[in-house]
Amino acid sequence: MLDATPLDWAWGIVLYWLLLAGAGLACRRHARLVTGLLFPLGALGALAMAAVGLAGLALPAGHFVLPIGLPDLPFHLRLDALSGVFLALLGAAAFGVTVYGAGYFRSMEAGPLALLALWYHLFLAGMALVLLADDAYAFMVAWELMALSSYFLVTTDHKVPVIRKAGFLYLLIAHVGAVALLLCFGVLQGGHGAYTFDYMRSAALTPFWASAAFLLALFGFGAKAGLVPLHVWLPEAHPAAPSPVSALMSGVMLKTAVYGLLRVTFDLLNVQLAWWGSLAIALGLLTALYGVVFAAVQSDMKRLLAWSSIENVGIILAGFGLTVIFYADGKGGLAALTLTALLYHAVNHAFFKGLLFVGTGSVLHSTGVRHMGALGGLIRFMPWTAWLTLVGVLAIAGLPPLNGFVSEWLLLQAFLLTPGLSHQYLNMIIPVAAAAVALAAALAAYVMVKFYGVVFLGQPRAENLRHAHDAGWPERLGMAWLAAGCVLLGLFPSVVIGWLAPVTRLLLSQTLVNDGNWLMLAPVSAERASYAPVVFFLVVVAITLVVFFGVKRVYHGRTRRAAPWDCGFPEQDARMQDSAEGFGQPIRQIFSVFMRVERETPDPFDAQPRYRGDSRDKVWLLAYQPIADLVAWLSAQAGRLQHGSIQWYLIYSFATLIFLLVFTR
Amino acid sequence: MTAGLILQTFQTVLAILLAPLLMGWVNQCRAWLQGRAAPPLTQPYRVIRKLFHKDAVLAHDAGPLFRFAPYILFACMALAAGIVPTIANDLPFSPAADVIALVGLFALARVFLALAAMDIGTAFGTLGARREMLISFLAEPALLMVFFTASLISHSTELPVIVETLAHKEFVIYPSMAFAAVAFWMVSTAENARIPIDNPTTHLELTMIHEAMILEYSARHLALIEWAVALKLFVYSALGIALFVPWGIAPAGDLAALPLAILALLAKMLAGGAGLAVLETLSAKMRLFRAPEFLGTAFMLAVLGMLTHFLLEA
Amino acid sequence: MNLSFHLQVINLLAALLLLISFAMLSQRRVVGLVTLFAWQGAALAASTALVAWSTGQHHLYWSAALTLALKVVAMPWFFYRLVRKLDINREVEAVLNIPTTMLIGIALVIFAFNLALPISQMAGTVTRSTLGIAMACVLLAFLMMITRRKAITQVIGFLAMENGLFFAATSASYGMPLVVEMGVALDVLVGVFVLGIFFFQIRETFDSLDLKHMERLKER
Amino acid sequence: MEIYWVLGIPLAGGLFLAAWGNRARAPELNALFSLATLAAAAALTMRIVAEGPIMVGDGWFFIDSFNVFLVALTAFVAFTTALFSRPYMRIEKDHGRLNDARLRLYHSSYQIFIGAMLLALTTNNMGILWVSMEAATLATVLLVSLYRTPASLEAAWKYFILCGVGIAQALFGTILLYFAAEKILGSGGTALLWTHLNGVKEQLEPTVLQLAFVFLLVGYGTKVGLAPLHNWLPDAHAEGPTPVSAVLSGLLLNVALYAVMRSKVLVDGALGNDMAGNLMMGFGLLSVVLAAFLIKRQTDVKRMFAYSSIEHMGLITFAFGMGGPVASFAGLLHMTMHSLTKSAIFFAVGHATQKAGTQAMDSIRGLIRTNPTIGWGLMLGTVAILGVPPFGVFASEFLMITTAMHEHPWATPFLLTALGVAFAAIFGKVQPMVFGETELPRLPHQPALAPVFVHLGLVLMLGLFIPPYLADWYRQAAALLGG
Repeated sequence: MLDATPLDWAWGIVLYWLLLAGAGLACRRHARLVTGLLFPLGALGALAMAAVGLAGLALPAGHFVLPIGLPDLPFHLRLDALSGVFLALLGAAAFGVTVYGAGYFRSMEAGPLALLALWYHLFLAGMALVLLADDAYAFMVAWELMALSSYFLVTTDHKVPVIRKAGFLYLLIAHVGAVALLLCFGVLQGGHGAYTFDYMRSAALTPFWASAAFLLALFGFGAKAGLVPLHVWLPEAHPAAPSPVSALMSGVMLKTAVYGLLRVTFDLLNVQLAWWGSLAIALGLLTALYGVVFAAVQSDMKRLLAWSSIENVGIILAGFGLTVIFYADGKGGLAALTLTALLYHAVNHAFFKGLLFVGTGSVLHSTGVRHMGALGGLIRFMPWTAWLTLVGVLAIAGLPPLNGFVSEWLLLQAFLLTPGLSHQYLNMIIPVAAAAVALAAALAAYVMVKFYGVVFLGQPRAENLRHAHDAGWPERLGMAWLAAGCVLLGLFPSVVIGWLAPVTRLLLSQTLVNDGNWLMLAPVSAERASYAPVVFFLVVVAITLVVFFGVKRVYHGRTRRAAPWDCGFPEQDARMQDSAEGFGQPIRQIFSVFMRVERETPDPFDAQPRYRGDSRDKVWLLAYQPIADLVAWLSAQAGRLQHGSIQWYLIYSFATLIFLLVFTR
Repeated sequence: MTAGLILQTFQTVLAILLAPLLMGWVNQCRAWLQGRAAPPLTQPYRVIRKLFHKDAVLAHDAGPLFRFAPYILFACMALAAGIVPTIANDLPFSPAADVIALVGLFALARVFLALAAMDIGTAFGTLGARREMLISFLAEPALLMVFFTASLISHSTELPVIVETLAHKEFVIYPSMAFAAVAFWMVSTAENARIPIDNPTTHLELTMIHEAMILEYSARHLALIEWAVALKLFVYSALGIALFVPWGIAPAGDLAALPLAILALLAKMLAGGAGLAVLETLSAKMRLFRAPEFLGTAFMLAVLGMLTHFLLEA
Repeated sequence: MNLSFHLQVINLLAALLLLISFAMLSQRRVVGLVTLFAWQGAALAASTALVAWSTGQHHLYWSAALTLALKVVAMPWFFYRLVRKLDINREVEAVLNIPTTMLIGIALVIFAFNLALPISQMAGTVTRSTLGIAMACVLLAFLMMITRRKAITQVIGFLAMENGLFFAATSASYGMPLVVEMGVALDVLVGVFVLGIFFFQIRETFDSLDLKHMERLKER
Repeated sequence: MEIYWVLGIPLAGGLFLAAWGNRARAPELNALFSLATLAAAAALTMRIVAEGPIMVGDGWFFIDSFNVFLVALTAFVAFTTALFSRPYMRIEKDHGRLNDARLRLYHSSYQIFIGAMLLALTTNNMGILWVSMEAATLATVLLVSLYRTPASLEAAWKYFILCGVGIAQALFGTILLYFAAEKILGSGGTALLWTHLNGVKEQLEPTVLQLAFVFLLVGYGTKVGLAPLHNWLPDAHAEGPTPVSAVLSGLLLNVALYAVMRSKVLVDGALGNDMAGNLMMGFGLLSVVLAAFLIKRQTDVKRMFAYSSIEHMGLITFAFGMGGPVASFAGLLHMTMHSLTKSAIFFAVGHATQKAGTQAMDSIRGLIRTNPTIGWGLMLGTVAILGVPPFGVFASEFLMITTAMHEHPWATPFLLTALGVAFAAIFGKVQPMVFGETELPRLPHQPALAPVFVHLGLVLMLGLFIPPYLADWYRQAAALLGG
């Protein structure tokens, strides 16, 4: 037991989750047992998994072979630094979310709850296996297990047609992506069933086939990560799922795609080309901007968060592209910096997006409303949720001293370091890319102010909100864990970067030099750039307190309460606040190229005036609709072959026979 | 180090104290240019003092967020004043936050103010918050790009290093900085709620941006906000100076140059304030939806600056 | 020299088979078809027997006898009864008009000969030259199935194809192993039996054996 | 000796049940005979495991690793189907769609059909192979038209004529084969014994075998359901009773493909090029793509899954066409997986349609409410057949697709398209059937769904762990098929 390696622990935990899944199916009658026992146990597993991941970062890679799988191809497992960091991410985020879930799911009835517990733990196990797999078959099995279980989680509430549609779209795109991955492994494999990653590492591909493999991987993993134009499922599926599940999907599952991309590009492929990086950057930035713009115009809070996930994935992918460029250009140190930045951002996103999703979960749970136009003022009725969510909002808006800022800071530093590159055109392009990243970050702040302001601040837009109850204790605990993660990751980046060093060493055989100390982050050199969040934080707090008490001391602290200023218009009511649509309107106007806007405006004499502004995704209209039509047309053509007359069928056979006879002469 | 600490505190306190003065000076110049009788130079101090003495009036639903925002705002601006080299160049704090962190700092303050404005839930608060965020999402990256141009030249994002490179290395003309300068001016007008983006002296709620956000504030809270606003203007001017006319800022560890530095600062501030007043008088406030175009131009100029750096100076 | 005489007779019978196939293509009445089918069987049986006698392949007598029993006696009798019972002895309207069918048929014959040429080169049998004719019969029967709209005519076409196959077997390699011949014959018998049942089912369901009633199952 | 039991029991069963008629316990007897067959097959399998390939009855029967697992599979699925058909047919009778006479016909020809397939699998004589294939067709024609509805009659008629014509081509191919063989092996029965032919395949005349293979492929390919020869298949599957659909698509297609493969081995040996392989790849791809697009427009659930059978047969044919140890292994594995999964699906579908009283998918809704077991059975079966791991279908598709990408990249776009379209079509239609709300009442009777979950369990098991001896069979068979 004591000499068990992290890998043993890891697959032990996977097994444990599978058992919990079975147990979930077993107690179809006892809902209390599921929420009271299974979910806490699952959370413990997640915590252990986080520890295992950290241990895996520290220790050398371990191998293990499970006696299942294909005859010549048992499941190979491997726990190295890269898997380690993502396992840690998975465990840490899943712990918070699962603890939250233990409270959140209490109101479900037994039958569905049991199934939910089954798929939930299968989902966790699937994601962990994806990170552990060391051969193509195990990887694909885990990958699809992950997709399938999450599909069943998404369709938990399958009575709603929209949710069914969302789940269908999700599984379809996931499956197509999976087939692309199969083809990618088909390129990488050595024939005769050499499917282990070890073999692929050793194999040498020509640049052409390497590029083919990379593009297939980009397609396959991009489909999972929500890369534009493969993102269409994401804003449908994430809102459809129960909130803890959305949190896991957004926070963790998308990262498995990032993991896969890193694994294939830097570990399995033995050649990296600069143009891959340029492509990835272009796609990433497009995704980031597209996502954030659409997030800004959403009026359903979970859709808003889903779109913002697309944005973050885009930023991560841009970082990935930059890493490839640096690495292909032989700039190991800079590549290490960008890789660190993108890993850091992945971890951060897991925390704050998880936090935000569960936050919305509590709102949904106590109000039953997802449309932001019917919410508001909740900070007074559910303070715990509101204040904990605020942490996540500030973090995702990329504000110091929280974690979102650190990764953006690192990424921007990386962009600033490009002038070293040998390609002149890249030198020109990169600054524009940096500008785009900055723009996306700033827009994210806009989105988050909208989100928080409309949902939690101001006046409640409906009366029933006044009776909204705050989240229960398990929920609070889970949210607090995630919020704490946001704060700590923001305050002690040096430590985290120390942890991430093995990954860069593994993939790029180079580590990021931190010229600072435990409280100051200084990549490359302190001369170039440095950032000490702790100092920053303490100073701000100190000044705030000094001023606060100073003012109290020197002047009287007298306060009166009064009605707010109504500028002479007495009938102020809650509906006069900015609605979600109103908040999105400027963005809709500026970026109208991206979207097709449908809006209903009421006429002036409408007694119950309603306004609806709906921004449709143009990618759907321009890319997916035509494909669907084409398929329908083709199948119609195929159907005409099959028109019932036996004579025609005989003619087919006859023609085939004659054709083959002529053909084979 | 101790010298550094002394300098640091000295400079920060100095900035905090001088900030309303600059505001007053700008208002005075504007009054003169508009042919009005000018308020005294110390008018801002009086306003602040008056406000501190009043009883605070809070809306019924004002929550902690609303009440704490002014303090956080003030603290952020104070820290900013501590980071930007105004008179001296070796500041123990400045490694804690480079230019990117500085932008983050401004963003932090802005977001808190916007959230506070939405807390009560009046029509104008949310309106102001929305407009503020709208303007900032273009202004912020533009500002970042301006900094990037400078840091591409000096190979650092540390303000002291930038100033060191620009001021105390051999004199070079950087065309890219010209673009940057224009962009910086456009951004700073937006960020400080000045004409042509916003009008600090407006009393018509519908045209307000910044003022609409702080419509609900009174007394000590309002005083802190006014002060913070003045401080912000000061910091921006200091930034402009540090980036574009950095000569005269005392290099590291040379206290003798300090008095000269202070004089230089005062001179530059006088000139800058006057210049700002002139520009404000000459231009008129633009409609809200022209603002994105204006700032978009600024953004483009900043990016263009970087590109020219690669073309001409790399 | 008498071998060559047998050969001539066999070739004659082969030609007869081909002729009958064409006749079937052009025949419009069901009863006529059945008669022709019987004649074809007869020709087949005769040629098989002749081959058996001339080459001493005794098992071929068996298959000749089978052919005679099944295809000349049993089945035609069965079909006659059927036609009378269901009284379906009307014009069989073809999908294509007769001349076109004929032209296609001739093209098929040429094709079949070309196809069979290289094979019959390497055949060791005396009757190798008739392989092409056998193949032609098969293809013509196929064509007939395509061009006829009545269920019963399709069946006759099917059986004509069987005839062609038998003939091919005889001419190429003096027939198949006896077991196989037996099995095939059994299958054919059962098949026809099943068909009989079928006809009644179809008849009572559609009260007609016209295939145009049977085009409902399709992609719509 | 087991072989005689394997063949004898179903034949005896068929005759007996024909005599016994639909008295009480006829369904049980049917299941019992199938069980006995299964036992015999198991014994035979044990023997092969112990002794390796054997030749019985002075060469008339030959059992090697290729057909032994097909024998076991056939016997197994036949047994589970018999179990399933017991309650199913009773309900059909209660609904008044069947009467005693037809049930008698059903039971006896069911056994005959199984016997014919087993004979086709075990015989060593290509001629007998043909005969028993034809017998299998004849045995099922009347089963397809069991309901005597116009549609079922039409389907049966098409089935009979198209397969009959096809099989006639196969006979011509067999004749040519014999013609080529007897010059080396001498005339007489032994010239058609596959083992003998296999021994001398290098000396067989290439041109003749090439021609022969064309006829054999068109002939048996018709029964495999390769496009464009597939037209009988959807009708027959959709209109026949569900148990028949299950065995047709689960077993008969396999047997037909088995016949094609036996001939391919000989032709490859004779020609020494990969003409046969290329033909099969072409047919396979065409079938996969065409079927995928046709699935898209189905409204009848059984018809849809029939097309999915065409698609999978196409995949298998493609894999065998590629050849090589991995692809052939994948093909064999896929045969197994497909028959298990597809028959399971038909079981579930059968109960679903009985409950809804129609096969139109639009009117089947919310199974998971009315009967969770059927709902989950259908859902999991669909997911499995669509090639989602950890179900075994994925294992074979994994090997196929990766190999295809490695060996024949040009084919992969077609595969990608077809799999995508098929997935979208099938899942998009099944999801609303399983999920969602419905006003239909719960099923009055308790369906016999044990077979469904037994099959799915096996498929799941094989997706994660393939027993060593099974893997060995597959390997030997793959080597045999020109690995």
